[in-house]
Amino acid sequence: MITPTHYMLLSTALFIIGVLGVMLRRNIIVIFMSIELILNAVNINLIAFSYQLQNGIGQVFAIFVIAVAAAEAAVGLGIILAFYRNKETINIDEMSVMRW
Amino acid sequence: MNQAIAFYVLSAFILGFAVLVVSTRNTVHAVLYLVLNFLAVAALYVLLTAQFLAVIQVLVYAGGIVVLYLFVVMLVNLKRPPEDHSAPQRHSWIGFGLSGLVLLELAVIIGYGSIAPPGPANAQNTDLAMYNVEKIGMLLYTDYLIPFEVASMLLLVAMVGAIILAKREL
Amino acid sequence: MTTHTGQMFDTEELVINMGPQHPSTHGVLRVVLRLDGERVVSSDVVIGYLHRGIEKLSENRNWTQIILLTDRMDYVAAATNNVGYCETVEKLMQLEVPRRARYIRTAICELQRIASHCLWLGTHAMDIGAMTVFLYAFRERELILDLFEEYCGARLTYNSMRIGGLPLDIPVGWDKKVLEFCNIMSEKVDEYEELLTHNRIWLERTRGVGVISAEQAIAIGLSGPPLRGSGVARDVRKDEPYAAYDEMKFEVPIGTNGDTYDRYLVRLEEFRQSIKIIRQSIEGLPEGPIVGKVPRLIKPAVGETYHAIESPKGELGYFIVSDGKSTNPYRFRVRPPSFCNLQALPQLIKGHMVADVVALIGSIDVVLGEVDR
Amino acid sequence: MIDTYLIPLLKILFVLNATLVGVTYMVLLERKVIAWVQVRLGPMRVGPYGVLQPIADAVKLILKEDITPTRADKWVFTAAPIIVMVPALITFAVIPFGPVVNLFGRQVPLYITDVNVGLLYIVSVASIGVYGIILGGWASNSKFPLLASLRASAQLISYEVAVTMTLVSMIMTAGTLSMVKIVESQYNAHLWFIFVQPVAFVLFFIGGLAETNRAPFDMAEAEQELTGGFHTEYSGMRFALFFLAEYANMIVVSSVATTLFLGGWLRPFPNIAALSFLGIIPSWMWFLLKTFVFLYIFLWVRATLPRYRYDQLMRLGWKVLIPVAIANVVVTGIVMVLF
Repeated sequence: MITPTHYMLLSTALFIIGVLGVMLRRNIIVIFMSIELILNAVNINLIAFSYQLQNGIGQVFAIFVIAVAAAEAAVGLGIILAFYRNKETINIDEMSVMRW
Repeated sequence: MNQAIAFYVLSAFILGFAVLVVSTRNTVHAVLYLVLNFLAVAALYVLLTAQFLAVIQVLVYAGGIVVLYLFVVMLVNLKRPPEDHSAPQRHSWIGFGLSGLVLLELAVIIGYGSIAPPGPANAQNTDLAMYNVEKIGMLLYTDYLIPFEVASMLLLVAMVGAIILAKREL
Repeated sequence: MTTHTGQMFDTEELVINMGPQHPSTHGVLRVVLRLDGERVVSSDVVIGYLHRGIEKLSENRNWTQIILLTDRMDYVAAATNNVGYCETVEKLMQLEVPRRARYIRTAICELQRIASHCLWLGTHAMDIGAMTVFLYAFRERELILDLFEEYCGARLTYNSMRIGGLPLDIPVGWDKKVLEFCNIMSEKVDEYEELLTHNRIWLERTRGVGVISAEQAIAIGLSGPPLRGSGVARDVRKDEPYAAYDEMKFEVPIGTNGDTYDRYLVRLEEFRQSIKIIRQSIEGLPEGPIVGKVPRLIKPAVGETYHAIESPKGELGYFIVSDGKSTNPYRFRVRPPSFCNLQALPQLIKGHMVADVVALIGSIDVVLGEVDR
Repeated sequence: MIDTYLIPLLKILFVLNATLVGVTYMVLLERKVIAWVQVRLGPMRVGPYGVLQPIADAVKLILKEDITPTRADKWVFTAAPIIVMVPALITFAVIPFGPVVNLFGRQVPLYITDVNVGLLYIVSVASIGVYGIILGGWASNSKFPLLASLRASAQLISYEVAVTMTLVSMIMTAGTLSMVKIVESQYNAHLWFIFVQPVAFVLFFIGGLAETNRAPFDMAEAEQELTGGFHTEYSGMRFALFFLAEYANMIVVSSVATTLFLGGWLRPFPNIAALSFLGIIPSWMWFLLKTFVFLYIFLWVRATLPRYRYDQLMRLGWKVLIPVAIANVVVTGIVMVLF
């Protein structure tokens, strides 16, 4: 039988991979993608418990998480594009200058 | 019985693609694995009878956000070869250390929380499963109307921000 | 690849070749486009791929053999070239062409104009995406080619004129066939009008695209429909009538704001005017000989002359110099309308999108045989 | 056992094969219809009246050499046409071809499944198709197909927004997302939704045209592409996949339009008893007839209309279609509240 603990383990593993991605990779786009992975891990948990307790609140909250993720991705990529235009690089180490 | 098989297969896909997203050198391949990961997660939602969420996941995440990523990846590495792991001085052991810490903390929570309340008898044909869309719609427009409007405001702000950032000259 | 320095998003200038082999350059024309994103920053036109040296060839051929060469210049409207050349020689030798020959020449010139405009309409619409008009226009062109085949045996390069008149009289029943063609053609022009003139997408693709003002047009030396599209009332058939145009009643369509849509309307109206002229010339065909008094050996006296006629593309002029001693021309120079209209292309294209470049090439209607000679 | 596994499997096999055959014959039909419009005959050589032409095309494409450009990303290069083709085919799982009918004594519904998020499923699967085009352009490893693919996908995304907004107003009138229930709601409302929502119908059709890269919006072979759009580097079977995917998408858009606006398998005036003689034509035949009407209009439009320029096309999408679609949603809301 699939209990919520299974789902929690799955989402934890996904969460860990996301955090690793953010920590280890140099390319800022891959870091953004790892953040999406983390948000997805959160969603899996929400829906697992919504299924567990048979009420829709978990799923409603998951929709809001997706909305926020979309907004964050749009603006984040806008910033990356603007940064890339001026500095010709998307390597996170070179993004240390406060004023360009 | 087949629900368990489905769960294990899907979670294997999800974790496998997630690892690939984080580890591949070529950014476009990473984006591709991300799409496959999202589709596997959507399949998992169907397993959890959250049909509306599965479809929204495919529509918004896989069909919208990741296309955005693909566009930026295309525009960005039009000229540069896929980046290589230069600058070894990047001490990766901090990364592993921190993630280990987070892992430990979550393991503790799961340990305590393992006595989860038992699930409903057959969750397949409860009304949340059958009329999933109507239920969520009702919830969204009654109890959660204010967060719904705030979310729409947030999206509007994000749109305006993205346009201003990306536009060459106003 | 020069880079726009100072630009926030450093778009390199894209240099691309709308090369000799491109579906919509109407023959071997090469346009080198410098693009900034979608807009054309600057362009230069490369011609000469179809240069056969007709002018040099004609210097060691006698006057009658040159008629063949004039066919090959504007191969879409070959008969008009023949008429133009023969009239220039007749003017140099002050030969008198009988009235019947002049009437037939007018009818043939107008038939040739309709055929050339059919080809223009077909290819122009095809470039902008309307595939069907191409087939309709070529169906009408077929009818004209059959008429020509009946008259002078060829479909494209006719060799249909002789210095001083016509080689052969019109076959029996030919005039009835021409009149019957005129009836069909007037309905068909309405059909084209229905398909394109009020079509919203066609309007959006052609209105306001490639605008030339009247002064610019005159400065560049445009002639024919592109010039009239900008509002300049200049038509060689009216200003310096040749053949039998002085006895024909017809109006010259004039555009207003000189964009692709006006050039389209001008040419469409010319369809109708040509049909009117053909009807007048065939119905009023006088009796009489078809060749004037022409010396056996054509050896014009020392002298030179320039004579222009209105070809479907514009003002086609011939300048010939004869040294009086030999039977070959000393110098044979042609003023092709396509070559002069093509000069407007770089100025026209600047600032337009790549898709408009194709529409503009179609709208000034160039034939590379005439441009490169 | 049979009902849960065998019958759905048979249905899926039947629908998939029917679609693939239908797509190949769509190619022939297009060439024939455009030929008739242009006063010519179209393919007549292979088989009587050119009927076997699709087979000839298929064999030709299979035998053609399949070139992969140098240094292109081989794996993505082969995956791209598949990514375009698969979404077009899996949308048929939700489209109802007919009501429940008894076949050899067993109640068999004439659709593969009835998901309660049917319409949203179709829209989301359609949005996956964009990947194939972008990756196709990118994998060709040259500048022009890449730019062409970015442009084509920008067009798809902006028209997808417009189509989704029109579908929102359709969902409000139908009250449900499941395709079968939409048809039933048209039966209970005694009239087709094309009369209830004419504006949505027009918008959906224009959006559908643009989504499948057809007729006035066909960017792929537009002359300004100079190199023939994103599938320049493709040849042989892979190009055939791209090509057939376009027609499969066309059939999908037509069948969705039939289900939404012309009452899927209902005969023209379903509730008027006097016209019951129309009932002799079986219900799924009505569905095919109506889809064929839409497909014919697709081809007819392609033969007659010239092509939009890229910026006009985007302006139309953003400044005309989307605002009108949103206005349509608002008006539907108001009307539903009042009556």
